[in-house]
Amino acid sequence: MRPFEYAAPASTQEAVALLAEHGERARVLGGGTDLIVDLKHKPGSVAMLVDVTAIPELLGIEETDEGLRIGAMVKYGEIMESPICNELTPEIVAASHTVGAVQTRNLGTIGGNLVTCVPSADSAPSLLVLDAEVTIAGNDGSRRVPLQNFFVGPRKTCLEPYELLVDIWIPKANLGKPSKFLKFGLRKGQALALVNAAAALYLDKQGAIFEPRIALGAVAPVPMRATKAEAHLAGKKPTEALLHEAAEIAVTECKPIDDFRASANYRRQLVRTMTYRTLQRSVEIASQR
Amino acid sequence: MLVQLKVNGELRSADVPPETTLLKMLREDLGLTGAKLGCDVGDCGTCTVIVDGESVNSCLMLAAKANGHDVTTIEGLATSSELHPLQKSFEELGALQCGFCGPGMLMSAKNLLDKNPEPSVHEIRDALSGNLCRCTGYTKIIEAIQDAGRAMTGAGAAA
Amino acid sequence: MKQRGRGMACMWYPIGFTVMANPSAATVKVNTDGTATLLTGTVETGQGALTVLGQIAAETLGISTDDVHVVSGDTDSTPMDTGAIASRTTYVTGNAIVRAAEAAREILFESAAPLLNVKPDQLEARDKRIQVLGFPSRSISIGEAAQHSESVVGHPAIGSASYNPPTVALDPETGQGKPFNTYVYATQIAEVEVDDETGEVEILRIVAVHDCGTAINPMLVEGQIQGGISMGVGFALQEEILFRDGVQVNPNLTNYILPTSLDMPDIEVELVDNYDPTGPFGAKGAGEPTAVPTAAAIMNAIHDAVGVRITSLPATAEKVMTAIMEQRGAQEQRA
Amino acid sequence: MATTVKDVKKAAEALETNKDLTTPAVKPVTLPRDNPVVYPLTLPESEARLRTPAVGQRASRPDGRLHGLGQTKYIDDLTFPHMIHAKILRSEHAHARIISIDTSEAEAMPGVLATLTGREIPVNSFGPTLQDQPVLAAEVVRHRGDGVAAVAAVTEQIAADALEKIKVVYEPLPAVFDPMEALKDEIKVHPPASNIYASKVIKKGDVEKALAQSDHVFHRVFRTQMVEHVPLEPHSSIALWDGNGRVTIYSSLGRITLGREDLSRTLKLPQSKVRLVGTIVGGNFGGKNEITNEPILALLSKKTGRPVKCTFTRGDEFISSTIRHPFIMDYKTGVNKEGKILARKIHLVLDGGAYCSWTGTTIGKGSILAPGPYEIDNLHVEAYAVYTNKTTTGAMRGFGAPQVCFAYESQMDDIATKLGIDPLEIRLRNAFSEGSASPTSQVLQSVAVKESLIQASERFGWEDRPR
Repeated sequence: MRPFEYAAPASTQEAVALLAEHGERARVLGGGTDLIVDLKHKPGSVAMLVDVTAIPELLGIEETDEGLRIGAMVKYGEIMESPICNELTPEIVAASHTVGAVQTRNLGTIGGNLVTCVPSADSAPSLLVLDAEVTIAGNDGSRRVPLQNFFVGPRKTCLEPYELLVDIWIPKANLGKPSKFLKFGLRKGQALALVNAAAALYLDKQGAIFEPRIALGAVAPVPMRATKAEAHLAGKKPTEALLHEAAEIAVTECKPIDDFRASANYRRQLVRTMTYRTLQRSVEIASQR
Repeated sequence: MLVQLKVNGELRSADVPPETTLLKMLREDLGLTGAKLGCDVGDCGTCTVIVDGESVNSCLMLAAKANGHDVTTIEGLATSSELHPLQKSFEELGALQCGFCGPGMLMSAKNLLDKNPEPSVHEIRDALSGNLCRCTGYTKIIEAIQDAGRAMTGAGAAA
Repeated sequence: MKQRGRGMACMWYPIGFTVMANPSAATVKVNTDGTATLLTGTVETGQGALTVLGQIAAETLGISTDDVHVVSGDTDSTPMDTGAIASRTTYVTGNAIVRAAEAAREILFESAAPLLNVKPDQLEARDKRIQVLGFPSRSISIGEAAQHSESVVGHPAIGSASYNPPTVALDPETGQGKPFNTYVYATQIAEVEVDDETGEVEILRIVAVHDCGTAINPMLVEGQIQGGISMGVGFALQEEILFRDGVQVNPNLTNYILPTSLDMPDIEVELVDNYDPTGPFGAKGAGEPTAVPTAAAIMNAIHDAVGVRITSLPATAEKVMTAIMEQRGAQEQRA
Repeated sequence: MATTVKDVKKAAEALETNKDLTTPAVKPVTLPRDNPVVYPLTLPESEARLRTPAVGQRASRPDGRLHGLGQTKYIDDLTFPHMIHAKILRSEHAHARIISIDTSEAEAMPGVLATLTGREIPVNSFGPTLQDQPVLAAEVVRHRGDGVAAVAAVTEQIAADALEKIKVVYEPLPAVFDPMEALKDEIKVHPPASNIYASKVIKKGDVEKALAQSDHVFHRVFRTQMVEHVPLEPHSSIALWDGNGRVTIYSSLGRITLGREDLSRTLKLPQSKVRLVGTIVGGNFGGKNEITNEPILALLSKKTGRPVKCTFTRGDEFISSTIRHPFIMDYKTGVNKEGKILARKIHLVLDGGAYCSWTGTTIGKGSILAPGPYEIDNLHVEAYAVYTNKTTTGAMRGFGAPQVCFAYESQMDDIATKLGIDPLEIRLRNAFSEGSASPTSQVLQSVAVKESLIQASERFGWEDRPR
């Protein structure tokens, strides 16, 4: 790697100040599983790395009156071993388990994955279906943004250059919401997703679906919600036919690309299968309640 | 910058540029060549070491990030009186062939057994999925980890 | 839905180069402590070749594996060897070692014969001693014999030999001839599960039965087979270097997909009981053939599971899914 | 490891208490750069290694313990005093004429000690059968993996940076990537020679007649892909040129005797002036059976008077080392009603990539093995290897056998399915027995194909499923 400077600020304020001072030549260093690789491949553009992994405000998993808070610098390995997450958001745990391998999960952070903002970000769909929000800290304090609006384009979030992702919130109402996450890659271990899919829904007393959510990864410029498919489900009894219809609608909503990993057509087939399967499993969980 | 680590129980330090990875520092500055460079981007696992009880890809971790932390490498797996049960089982059962994946593989295996002394075959496969091996098909490696696990829990091992 | 299927494939594979000379030489020195040093120009490339070669030298001299120290991999000090290629090391280098060790042993017999009051051809090397055939209590240790050869007879127990498999050149018009001296054979059977809505193939189990002649070291042969199968699995389902205008698109381990521990099935290995009189103690070889029939067995299992014939490798999930959809299309047209 | 607020506080406290460790007031003494591997001095003995007779023992490998201790030394683990590092610049084109190479700016960089181009190599060609491959391309690049210049510098990073300062002017030439296109010889990779650089024919009996007399004829085309060996250890070598004009090279090569011949030839040195040392190779599979950068390092060492090391990046490993030949395999097989194979006509095209490498052995084994382990009286195998402007294909575990086995065994099941014969049965009806004649009419001995079929079927439980 080409030379750069390294700083490990102790607080969010310090970090934000460093970012503001160094402008575009500074980069935030989280687990480094993406950034260090980038620096090895495309050296030279970065003069300062601001390591935020030890900032206390960015750490920790906790349940509050508001909901579940996951610090941006919480590692996947920590999520997998967190009793709170295993109990309240098992599909975020499941999604974390599909990221890389043990060694990368012990380095990589959930916030880093969101900030990198690749379409295939494994953590995104399971968070999107639980209506996750993120806290962003900047020079003038912090703001809260729905995760859906956080993603702007491929490798582009709504973060300003001097801003920092602090934590991720799952609203209290969605803790324990019946949900399912599935990832499809080119192999079982250490796979990049060809398609990620997650669903979450409740069944009301009459057995009708309410608050259905479907999120898809790697099939659009950013991780996306299949809102038309969701609307098709709302208020209806979850018959097999209905779930298949929703899956077909999701296929029309996604915008996959052809690349060397898979064709757009095949990705659409995966969206069809995986949307159905995540919905079907979510319904199954909901009806067992 | 001065980076100080506790490596295999001993305090070691080196003056390295900030862009130095932990792997480079271990191999070039501390003379610990057990961890290998296989892909340099965290895909192959040959650089696996344990930092504060968690296995990591040392090629993706800046040495600066490890400053002040506990690092265990393959060179610290045995004691001066005994091989680690994993080392025994790997040797006796012929688990490694070319051996290049070995140091990383053993550190991942140690990380697993430290947390889960009696893993199932699936749990072993899951724990090793970040360590590529091109020689063995993983079969004997998995057998050796089970064998070592049995030895460590006192259930008796073949090796 | 997941559909199960099974498929078999058998194969044959030669040892050594196609007609082209591929000799190996070896030197065996017997030491006065009863051990031996083997000099070989091959290099250990992971298979455990040096262990096997040491076992071959040990067997010839009647000593244990641990008694042979193998020196390899230095052109200044080791004899020529065509190298770790073409599954030839056990057979070709092994045959050279048998001959070299026999030559060293002959020197020991010559020195020991007068001490034991017999002719050299009445002696055998066994259990670390030179002993009279059929009369094992009359013996001296190999170390003593080596000492005697060296300091009394003046003929150190050092043997050298080389071996090149005999072949007959192929007729340029018809290709008829004897390109190799021997071949190995094997069958592998795979059981798979194919997801007919994604095309994903999961290999549940592979049974591999291989002939390698005598297994000089069965544990190492098993390792070769298990490893060869993992390459076969990659070849079958995952691996492919992709190009765009002559540029590799996936020259890294992120995008060049090879099997991880989670992608490998349980492998059951058995060896065929066989003996090749032309090989060292009946041995042939085991390196490459282990990777040969795996892909074919898996493709046949996919066909058995979902009825599609994959004609180009690798059988990625997308390729399998496409074939399944084409088949459904064709069936609907017929209906 | 679940983190809670309490844990965060604890972590913060730990950080506090660790302050001494993270920012030491006095620079502590660094221990000497030795290799402090911890290992017991009294070692357990392995019983199988002590037993006689030695053959048949499950003896453990003597290097097994060293692997487990991290004590095995691969080439990249070796260093020598004053050792420097080399990097190789690769072609920007799949096919182009090199007009000029300007290394002056790279040479002027601080830390750069020498550069090397193909013109400086005494005999700039190598290859196990055809010497058609340059060590560093001097006139024409034929694929993207061709090296065009090398740099030796005090660190790998400086060497890598220096590569960017080398100015190469190319005149792009039309390139051919598809082997079937290449067969037409419209774009030539090694003009004036034909792209077809190796071929093989195996003929036995009368194929056309036997096909005409067959009850069923099966025809299919099979294809295989390019595959990389992926040894976990990338190629690595170190060269030390000494004052006696003798060069010692430590290399991850799997065949040192012939490697020395190649080095002696390319460097124009007597073999006695070349010493090649191999330690354990960290995975070979056929990919480390040819010299790659060894002559370059030798010459850079000669120029600089220092030991020079080069370890391939994973990218180098993919684009500049050899890979497995893709095959296009046209199989026509005639059988009678009982499923006995009467004739097989096979046409193989091997995508050879830019250079010959181990194609000779691959086309030989591929053609001979192509009919499968079956008694077939009427055979016609024809195989052609063609150059394309892609990565060089060479030796890889099986030399064409995995490719043709995929074809012949897939077709075997096609036949079984069509005739309603069990896959095991159809193989047993056709397989070699002791004394069978091979496709080249060799009388086979020590044959065990039927035995392996039966034993595998028993182990698998093949007969358990009703047909």
